[in-house]
Amino acid sequence: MSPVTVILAAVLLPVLAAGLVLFLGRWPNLREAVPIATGTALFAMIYSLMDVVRSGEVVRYSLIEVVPGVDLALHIEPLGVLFALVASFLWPVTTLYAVGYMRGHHEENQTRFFTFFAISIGAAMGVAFSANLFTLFAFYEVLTLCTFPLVTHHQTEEARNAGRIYLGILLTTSIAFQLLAIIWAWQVAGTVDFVRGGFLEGTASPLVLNVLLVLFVFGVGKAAVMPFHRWLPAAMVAPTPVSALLHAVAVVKAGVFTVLKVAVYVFGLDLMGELAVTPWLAWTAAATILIGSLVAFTKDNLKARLAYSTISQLSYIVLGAMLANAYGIIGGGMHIAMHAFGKITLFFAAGAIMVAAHEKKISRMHGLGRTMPFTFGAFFIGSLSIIGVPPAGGSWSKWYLGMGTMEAGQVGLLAVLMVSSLLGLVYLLEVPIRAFFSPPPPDSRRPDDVHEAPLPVLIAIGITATATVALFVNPGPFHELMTLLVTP
Amino acid sequence: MNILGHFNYWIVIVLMMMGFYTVISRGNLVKKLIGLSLFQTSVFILYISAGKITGGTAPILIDDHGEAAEAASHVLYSNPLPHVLILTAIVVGIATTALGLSLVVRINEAYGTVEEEVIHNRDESL
Amino acid sequence: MSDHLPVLLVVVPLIAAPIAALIRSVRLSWLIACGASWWALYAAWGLLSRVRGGEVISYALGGWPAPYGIEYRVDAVNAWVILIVAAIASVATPYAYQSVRREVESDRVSLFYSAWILCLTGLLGISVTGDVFNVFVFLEISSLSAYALISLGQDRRALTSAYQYLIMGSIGATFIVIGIGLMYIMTGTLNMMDLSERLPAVMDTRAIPVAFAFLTVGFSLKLALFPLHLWLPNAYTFAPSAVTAFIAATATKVAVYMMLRFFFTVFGAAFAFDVMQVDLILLPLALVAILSTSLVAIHQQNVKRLLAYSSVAQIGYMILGVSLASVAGLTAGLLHLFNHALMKGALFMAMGCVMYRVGSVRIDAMAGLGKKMPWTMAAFVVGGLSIIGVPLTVGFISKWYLVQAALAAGLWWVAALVMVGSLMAVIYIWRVVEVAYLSPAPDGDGVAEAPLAMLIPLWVLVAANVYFGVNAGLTTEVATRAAEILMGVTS
Amino acid sequence: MSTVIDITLLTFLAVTALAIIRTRNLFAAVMLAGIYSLVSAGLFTALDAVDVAFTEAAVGAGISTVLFLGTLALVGWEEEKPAHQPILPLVVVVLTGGALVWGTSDLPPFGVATNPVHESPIAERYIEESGHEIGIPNIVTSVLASYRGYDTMGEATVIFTALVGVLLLLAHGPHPRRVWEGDRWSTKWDDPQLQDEDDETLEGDGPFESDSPEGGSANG
Amino acid sequence: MDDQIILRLAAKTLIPFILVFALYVQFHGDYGPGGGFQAGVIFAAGFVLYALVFGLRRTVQVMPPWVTLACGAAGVLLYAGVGVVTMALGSEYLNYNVLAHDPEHGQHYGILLVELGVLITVFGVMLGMFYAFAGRRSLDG
Repeated sequence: MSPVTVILAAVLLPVLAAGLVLFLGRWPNLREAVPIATGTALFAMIYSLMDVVRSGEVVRYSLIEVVPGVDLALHIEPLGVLFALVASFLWPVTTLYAVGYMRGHHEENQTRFFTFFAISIGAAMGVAFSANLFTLFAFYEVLTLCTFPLVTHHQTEEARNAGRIYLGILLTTSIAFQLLAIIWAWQVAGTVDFVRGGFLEGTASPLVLNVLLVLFVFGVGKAAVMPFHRWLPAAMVAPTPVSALLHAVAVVKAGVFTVLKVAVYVFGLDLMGELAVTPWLAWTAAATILIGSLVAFTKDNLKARLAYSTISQLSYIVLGAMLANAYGIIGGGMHIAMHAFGKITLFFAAGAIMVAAHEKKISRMHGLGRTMPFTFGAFFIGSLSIIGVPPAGGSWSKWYLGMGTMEAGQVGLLAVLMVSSLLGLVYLLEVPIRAFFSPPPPDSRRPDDVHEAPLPVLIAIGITATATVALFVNPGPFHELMTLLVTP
Repeated sequence: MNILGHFNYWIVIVLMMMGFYTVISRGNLVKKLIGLSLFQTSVFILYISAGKITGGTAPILIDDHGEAAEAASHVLYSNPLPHVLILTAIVVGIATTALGLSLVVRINEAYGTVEEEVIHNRDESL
Repeated sequence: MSDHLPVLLVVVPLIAAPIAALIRSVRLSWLIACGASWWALYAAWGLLSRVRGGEVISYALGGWPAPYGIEYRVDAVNAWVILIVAAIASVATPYAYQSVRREVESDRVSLFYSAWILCLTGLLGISVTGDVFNVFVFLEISSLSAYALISLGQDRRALTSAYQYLIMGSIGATFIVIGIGLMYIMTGTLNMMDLSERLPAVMDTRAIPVAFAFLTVGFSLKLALFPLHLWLPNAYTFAPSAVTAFIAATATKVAVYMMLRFFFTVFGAAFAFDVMQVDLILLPLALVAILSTSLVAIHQQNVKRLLAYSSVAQIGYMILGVSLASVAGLTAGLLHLFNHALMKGALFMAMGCVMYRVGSVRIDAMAGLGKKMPWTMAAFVVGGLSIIGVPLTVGFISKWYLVQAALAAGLWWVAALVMVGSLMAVIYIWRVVEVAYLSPAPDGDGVAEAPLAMLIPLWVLVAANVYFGVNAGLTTEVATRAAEILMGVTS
Repeated sequence: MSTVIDITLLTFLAVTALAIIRTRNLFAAVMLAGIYSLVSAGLFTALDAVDVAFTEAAVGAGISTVLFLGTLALVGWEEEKPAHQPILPLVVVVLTGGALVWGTSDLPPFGVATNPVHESPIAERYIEESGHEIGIPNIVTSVLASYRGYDTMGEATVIFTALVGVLLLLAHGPHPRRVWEGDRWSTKWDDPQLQDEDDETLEGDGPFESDSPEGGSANG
Repeated sequence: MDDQIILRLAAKTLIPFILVFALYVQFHGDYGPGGGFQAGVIFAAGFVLYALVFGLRRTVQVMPPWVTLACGAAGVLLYAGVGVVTMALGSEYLNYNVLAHDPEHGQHYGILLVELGVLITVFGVMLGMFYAFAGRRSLDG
């Protein structure tokens, strides 16, 4: 299969799957088999792109010229392949999980759910393979809009308010800042095509370039850099599979992916390093890391705590980009993958607890570890990865990020990373520790028949937890891809 | 001379503005339309004034059409083009007035009044 | 026959209108209207494909060469506007059948279609002519028929809004006549090209700036430029649904065209922008229009009214492009002419479908329609996204060019304000979408999807919204060509 | 001499216009408007525009007055006293008028044969060539029906449009509304006091008759 | 009642003259002031006078409302039709030169026809409008 076919299929297959899901709505088993099969095939296809990346071959496919000089185009480069690999691997897994979760929870409108879920993955693939800023922006917006029905899935007043915040922040930042920045870049450079090493150097005054960088970083609302982070906790009203795949993986990673891509392919690391505003943005990210962790501390609702943890962790990647050196980029890129596997495990576990024990609050999870050892075990592994300690994959990305701060001579930032990890240690590990080592509260009205979540849920958790550990043993393709990205 | 040469235009402007004022200041829908036709009629005078040549005559060739061409060179005719334009404009004016009046009739049936303010209050209270 | 295309474009509908008035069969008069509008589309396409390369078609009516007779003159600019008008008409007319049957008494429908075709005739006539007084005559044909069509709305306020429109429209037309008169007195000619040659000699008189001012005010009234837009929201709100869709998508566009034609062809960009500095007025007005009427739109409870205010804001975008007085800005404005016609046409048609089934277009009446009328509301969502300017819709293309033109002029704050306007569009569109999809439907009102005869035209426009948003090659090419002609740039 | 006539007629027009503004008796206003038209027709004659004068007399003093009176018979004869003195319109009018006076101050003087309007080759051609190009003495008719015949066709279309509009509005008595009553259509007449956009209900899907036999045109 | 008779008698005598005058205005339009538009108005005025004296109902019997609309339409069609004919004869729209062997006669015919179109339209429209307004109260007058 030619590389072009693969990237086209990556975008189109999920959309076709969505159509099939809609069509097969009346037969739930068949309906849910579609995304699982599609996702698995997709992952295999994208994995085959590794060879293309290794060979350094330039693959670019223009679908259509929208306006003269700007086309809807896809291309293959290491960062995109990394993002696509993560998303395509986790899609079938999450679908498997969702089967158990949605049925266990007796959710309504499941067909609509799976349809938009699949379309969102297609959009994420489009983001991953987009060859220019316009294409990236288009898929970015499609992703925002397709996830709106998922966020508001329950159609309650709460969901409606969350939807407003979600759409409000994501569209506001993307239209007011990102789109403006894109058109501005086009205006000064005459192109929006991604070029390794960037295309903005020398096209405009430093002032304009500084402004552009700020517009890009804050314009990517999905990266959740404070103060544009409020949408992420709000989106947690969605069913847990959505929170797990989209708001821990696909959507948010599309955001930080955009930041990395802009750093590498629009500005270029050299230019980034010269701009006066870059360190300031790095410190903004650092502040988000710290504040996010601190807020996570105060949250008793497990999903909310994970959401703030995500905000904090996303800024690691933004920080990596703003360090403007190879280590930072490698660390940031790898953290896309590592955080994805770790965080999805955590969300899976949180959802499993909700399905099996109907508990959302951490303070009421005492003793649950005894009835749900598997779930809380996985939660423990996921936590390790987020904190960044062996034997979990997260330790690699954190290592590189630390190296990046040293390289940039920013010891202060290194300290921030350390403190944040310590905070993570406390707020994440509190959960399994309570579950395993505290006795159930005496006033517990917990039903007696609590046991592990449904089998599909457990299989999914097992896969992601195993992967998290495996990535420590061998960070494999992810490390390789990022190295390819930064070595010319 | 200059003052006299423009006096004509200026009175016409005063007339136009009186019509315009009636349209935008009066609350009675019929009165507005009267003002509108006043306004338009005055604009017609502006055009026709522009077509006039002092000492000229109506643009109707006075000889038999065989010798019309030679005759034309001896007689000073006023400019026929503004007349044609204004003939068209008059017709447009009456068309507008007629449509406006039929709207007024219908408004009166729907509201029982043709005073703008009363109509406004009635709809506000809905 | 193709030599006669410019005049046939107008005359065929003009002949169809009296025939439609005489025919007693509702369906037959509707068919005549369809035929007339489809013919116009065919002719418009024929004209556009001839002038795309830069050719100018001149047609001497009555065989009298310009400037002695009336000239029809078609270049890429008006061929573009004609295509917009004809395209919208040829979609809106099929749509009208069901909608009008529900909203207009059957014994008036023949006359209704006659007025409908007359309105089309007038709009086409304005666009195609090269004679300034002929503009006025056809302007009145389209205006009078528009007043009559609007007055047919079911609410009694349709009558008062038609009256208000009539008064303001007539004032505008009279201002235009005064402006034309002053120009005529100074030059002795009425032909646009002739005027453009003769005007420079008298540019430094006082009469020409005043003529310019009167024409500008007159056109601003007709195109509902803030703050002269007061007639528009009522007229669009209370007119029959099909009429709103047709007029909202065409009438103001033609008025914008007239303004462009006078500014750039008759007076010349140098006079309009360097001497008169009309951009100093238009730019702030356009920005205020965008922001203030978007704000007003956010607070509307009636969706047609909301969309009407949105129209005033969108007209602001077009005028903003014009006021930049550059090829890029004009391209943006001309693109938006077309794009806005597509999106507003679709949105108002969707509201017509809702009116047909639900009988109201208030926001609270939309509850649960996402499920009951999935196709209608999906069309509304796509149209709304287009208004917002989401990529892969036409609205995005407009915004892309407009922002780029503003940035090229060094007006980054204007670009930022355009974005703010988009964000306000998010709010007013999403208020409707939210109610339609997230509010529970009232039980058992038996509301079903609109009839196919309405859905198909609606979705044709929706598809056009997406198609020209993804493949804007043709539209940008023609708009750029037209902008170059207006600016006098040869490429 | 003709200047004196001009000035007199114009002054008379101004007085009439003032009276129209001042009076609140609409009948008087309509009559004065008719007089205004007649006087301006006289002025047109003095300005050599006999065709225009004829038309203005027939339309302004004739048809227009009849239509106004017909309307007044239906809507009442008195205008209400305005609640407050309108300041804004006055400002607008003064500004507009001021602009016009300023703009016309260097207009070519009235009646001079070397004005651009008269020097223009267009007017010259009409006057000098129409005799043998068209062959009829009345140049206005030549221009109206031939040189600018297309405008006149537009003009005929404009009044036809007006007729269509008037018939749409007035042809059938007070506005009836057709309401589906479960098994048949019935015609309801609007009560002017009770109508609200929100109350409008268009009941379900009734069987529309396809082409109503009585439908169609203007049999009033 | 008696003075009504006088009025009616006067009207009956007058109306034919009005109509003839209208025709004179129409056909004299080439030589002096007048033409289709003025003639149309006068023609309509004749019927308006009839309606004022004899009542709307009787007028409607003489000249039914649908005829007025038909006239309005027919006049426009006649005018536009002349243009179509000239076009069919291979010339520009409304170029009357081709209507006869030599241009001057062609112009004559053309102007005659289009003025007739204007007359018919204006007559129909003016009378139709009068009917519409006058009929608003009741057809019985």
